[in-house]
Amino acid sequence: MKRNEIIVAVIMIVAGLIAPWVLPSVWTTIVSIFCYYAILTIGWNIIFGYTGLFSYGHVAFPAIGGYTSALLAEHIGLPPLLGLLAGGLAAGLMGVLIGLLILRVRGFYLCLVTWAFAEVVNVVIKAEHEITGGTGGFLAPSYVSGPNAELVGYFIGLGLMTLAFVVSAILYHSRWGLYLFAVRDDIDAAESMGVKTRFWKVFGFTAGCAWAGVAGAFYAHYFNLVDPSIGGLDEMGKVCLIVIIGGLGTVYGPILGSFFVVIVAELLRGWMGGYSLLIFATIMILAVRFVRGGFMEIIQVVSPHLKNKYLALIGK
Amino acid sequence: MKKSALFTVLFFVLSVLFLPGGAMAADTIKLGLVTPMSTGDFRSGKINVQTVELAVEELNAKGGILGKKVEVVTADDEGKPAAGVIAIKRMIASEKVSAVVGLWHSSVAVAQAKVAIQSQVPIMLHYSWTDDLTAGHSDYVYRVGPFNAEIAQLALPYMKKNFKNIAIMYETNAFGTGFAKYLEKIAKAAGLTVYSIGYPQEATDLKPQLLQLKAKSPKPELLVIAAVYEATNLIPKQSYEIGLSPEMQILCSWDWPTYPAFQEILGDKGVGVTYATFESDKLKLSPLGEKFKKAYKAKYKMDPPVFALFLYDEVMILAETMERIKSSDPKDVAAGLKDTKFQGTTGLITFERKEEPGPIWNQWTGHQLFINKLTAVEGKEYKREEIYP
Amino acid sequence: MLLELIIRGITIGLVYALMGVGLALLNGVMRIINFAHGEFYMIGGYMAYYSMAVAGLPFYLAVPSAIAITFILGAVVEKLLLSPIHTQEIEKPMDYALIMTFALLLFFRQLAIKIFGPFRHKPPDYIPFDVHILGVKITGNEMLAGIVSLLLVLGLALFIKKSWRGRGWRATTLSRKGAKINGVDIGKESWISCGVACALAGAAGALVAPIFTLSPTIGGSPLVKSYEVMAIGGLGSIAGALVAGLMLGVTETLGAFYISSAYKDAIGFLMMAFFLLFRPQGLFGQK
Amino acid sequence: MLNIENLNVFYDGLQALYSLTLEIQEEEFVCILGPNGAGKSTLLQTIAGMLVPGQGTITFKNRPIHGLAAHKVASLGLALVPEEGWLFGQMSVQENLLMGAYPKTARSTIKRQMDFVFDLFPILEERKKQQEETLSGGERQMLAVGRGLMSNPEMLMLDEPSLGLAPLVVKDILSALVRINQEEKTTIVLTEQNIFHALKISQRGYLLENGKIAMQGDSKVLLGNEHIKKNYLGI
Repeated sequence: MKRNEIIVAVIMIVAGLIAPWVLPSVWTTIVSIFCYYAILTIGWNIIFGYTGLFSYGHVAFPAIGGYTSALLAEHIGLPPLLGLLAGGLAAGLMGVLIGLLILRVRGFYLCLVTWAFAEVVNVVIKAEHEITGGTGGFLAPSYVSGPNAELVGYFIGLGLMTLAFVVSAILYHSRWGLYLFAVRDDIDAAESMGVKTRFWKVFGFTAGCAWAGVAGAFYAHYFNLVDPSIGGLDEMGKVCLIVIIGGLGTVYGPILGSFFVVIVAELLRGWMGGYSLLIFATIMILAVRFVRGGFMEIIQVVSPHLKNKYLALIGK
Repeated sequence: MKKSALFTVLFFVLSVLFLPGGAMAADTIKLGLVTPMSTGDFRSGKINVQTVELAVEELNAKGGILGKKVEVVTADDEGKPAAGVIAIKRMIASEKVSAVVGLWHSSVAVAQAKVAIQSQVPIMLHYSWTDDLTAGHSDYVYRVGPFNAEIAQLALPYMKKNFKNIAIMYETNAFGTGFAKYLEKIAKAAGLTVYSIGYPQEATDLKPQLLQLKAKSPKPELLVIAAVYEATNLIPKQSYEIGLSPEMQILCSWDWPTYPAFQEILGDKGVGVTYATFESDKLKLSPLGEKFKKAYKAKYKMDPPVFALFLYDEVMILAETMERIKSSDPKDVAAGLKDTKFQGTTGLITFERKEEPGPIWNQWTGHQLFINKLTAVEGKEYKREEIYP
Repeated sequence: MLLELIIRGITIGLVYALMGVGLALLNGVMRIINFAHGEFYMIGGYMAYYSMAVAGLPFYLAVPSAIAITFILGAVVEKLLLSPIHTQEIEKPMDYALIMTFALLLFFRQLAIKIFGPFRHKPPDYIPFDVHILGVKITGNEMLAGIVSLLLVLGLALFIKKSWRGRGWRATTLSRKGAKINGVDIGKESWISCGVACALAGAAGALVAPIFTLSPTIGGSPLVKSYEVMAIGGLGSIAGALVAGLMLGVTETLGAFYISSAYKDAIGFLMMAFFLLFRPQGLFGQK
Repeated sequence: MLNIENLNVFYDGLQALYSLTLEIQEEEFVCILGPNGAGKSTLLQTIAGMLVPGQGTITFKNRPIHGLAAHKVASLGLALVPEEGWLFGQMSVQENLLMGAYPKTARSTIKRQMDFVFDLFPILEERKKQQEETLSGGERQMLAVGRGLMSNPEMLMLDEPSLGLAPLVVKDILSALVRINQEEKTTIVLTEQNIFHALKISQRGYLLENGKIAMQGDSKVLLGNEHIKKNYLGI
């Protein structure tokens, strides 16, 4: 992990700790949504950005994690904090299964298989409405009861998001990360150099899915609700959007993208009205067409100029 | 490059931190209105907004509540549970409202109620039918409107009189499932044959389910549809297309056949469809009800639907309660609502509580149900006839 | 009942096939998958609706005009947004196309919500009487949709098989370089074939508009079905798409009736996943 | 007929051809020789428009064609028979041949060209309805040559047509090339590793080494050249 990333993580924690006392309390909700998307997309970034597997079924895993945790809480009274772990585990296990299955396929076959999986999960959730509550969703308990539930949930989200960020940053700079990149960039070359590509594919996929499961469980207990819409096509669109405009395969991408799609969208709520998704879809089209590196690339292009200006300003 | 990214993140974090804080407590009483406004059943949502605005105008004309001006804060729940939860959280946490009204779709309301209970802010439900809402016996949930078990009870005599075999198709959410389960139970107890089939609310091809009904023996004579979303119009249409109707009569569990989309989609095949409603010329309005109806018609150029009456009652009950207990604190209001005795638009409203587990808890139960039939097409509208009671 | 189910399965299967061939064509010529395919179905439906309800055209003009509009739209989308795939050197053209067409899906859907409104609409019935086939009653709309879908699929198959342009498309599918040195202008054929593929989706949407009615989000289900059809039939195979469409339609209808209507949509996905994993060349494709 | 001047071509970031200049006259049979990786395929593909030259000019019948897209080059009467064939696997032999006549300018002479191809390679007529995938290696190469002929080209470029084929089949194909050159008056450019055969049947030859022309001249002269004898013919 690089020094800058440590600083960013520290800033996120500090800012997050201060925020509830200086911001209107509605912001805890919004930042919690931000945390959910950040964790979820950090997962997808590991799968697609690091490992190069275009999983189109990523949103099935928060659904798996969320329902697992909510159902366990309901039936065996599992505390939500352990539910986070259970959700991550359940999604991770499913990730291993699907990861092994998709070793057989490449390119957009992989995309279609994962998509099929997500839709089947969705169909099962809706069909087994006696267990899952159908389209209306399933209620999940808060982390703690009482008026502080909101704040506790917020801090848990903040902690998980920072943890996910730190883990993904460590992975990025580690030897394991190199193996993942090798699988992504040239799988045949990686194979010939002795990288166990099959293992690393499943590893990357599983790691991403487990984080998605944690995100789902966090969501369920924070909003006290998990419903099939978190596994829908629109959500997958949001995941793509966040990572693409943030910067695919970069450490900061998911955080920047989530910031953009959740927080900036909230700030511009009055201005954008009901058009925010339309505007974001347009941005995504333009980003894919013209700046394929996303927001991170823009920063890279613009920042030397800014830096020079800044240096000139302070007289250096 | 790393450094620049760092700066950017820092910039964003700081920009959030220095956002202007929310408006500090003012000398107004805030009333929250959370209802579908963009998607879901937003047409009803619009009526909800109009009704509350009208009621609050009236209150302010009379000098407000406790001498303070009343302010309505509205939020869109998009007819979706997740968005609904966020909307009500926003309402309670940042707007500090005294109470929330206008909740609409049952499955959304169930999730929203949880938030309200946790935050100890009272909510009042005027047309969310699921039993679960009041079955939790919370001190913060009040309902003036009807509920599934009550509606099933009220409709059962009609079914028993005319049919032997009935089928129920329901959305697999809190509203549909709750209604179907209860109706199935009491209809079976009353000696009817019941087939029930659930389907996800966004389904548009319901022929497989209808074909299953077609193959049943004895054939269902009546199909009860418990749905809110698209399928409300699609089931009757597809039932005709596969030749199941008109032999099998259709009873919609609420009055969506009066909506324009129903006519556009069914055309003259809609003739013969029946629906349950709380709307009727026979419905007796109190003087307050007549007054509201006149004011609504004058302002919005249409008759208020029946749920607008309930919602209007709720706003007035809240005002009356706050005046009575001399407080607008959500906790006090919730406690004060218990003792409501309010001469509402359709009758005297009191909140009943029945100790054994069940939906009657802070619940008004004085509703009347009517069943109408579409008898002919007249231009862009159907002619309707009341067939029950 | 079995007969009724099979006839209904075939009717819907033909529409699935029509959706699937468009995708198969696009995949063949341009080597991309188009996630916005269902949105052209939605747009086609609305265009037919507005042609009839607003412009007052009869259905036999409304459906072709929907087809024409979706053709133009598809061609423009290819020219503006997808052409970098074959004009520029893009590192991962498949990923580019996946993300781009997915962004288009979101874009068209959101735009449709804003333009067409969230109300359900239905154009007037194309054929306002019922027909009986082997004693099974189906609506005139369903019959029309089935027959026209079949004709369009067969027409496309014939075009691909016999015409110069069609042969060029097929050649492009089999060997891009071979097609180039034999004089196929891939840039031009890409926008034409993209237009045709989108027009086929538009045709499907226009044909079933009076059956399933219209809303801005109806594109999802046909998108899913067209992928199932394409994966089962074999990528780029027109004949495969036709057979797979029929197979999917009939299996789904039977499965929904005899197994579980709640799991109807899972049937196609499981079939798709099975084929992708264990027989990726599909029913007819060769390795 | 074909003039190449000062041609530099880069492939995958590496320079493959260095300031290459050559000229081919009408009705000539020219072979371009050289070891593997000398740049023979690159040269032919650049002429055919599949690769864009970094510098230099290519003129065909006094018309500059460098940088012209492949499909446009194809309609000028310049056909390439590529090394890997680039045939259409799931099309029949007949359809593969028809694709050879895809440019609009070539469609009027289909019948004649098809007869000529079947006359050259009778086996293709027998397999007319078979899919390309089912053919043997030799038949495939014949089909590739046949497809190149279908557009009735003025110049036919062949990239190592004998590669990996049995000696008897090689003989058939090379003698077909001679027939094409003599009967149809088609200019032929042939690249070969099999230098002996190539020099035997061609009129003129170029020797490419490391992307540069190392030697050029009359085929008979080249056949007697010491450098060629020593390095390529193993004598």
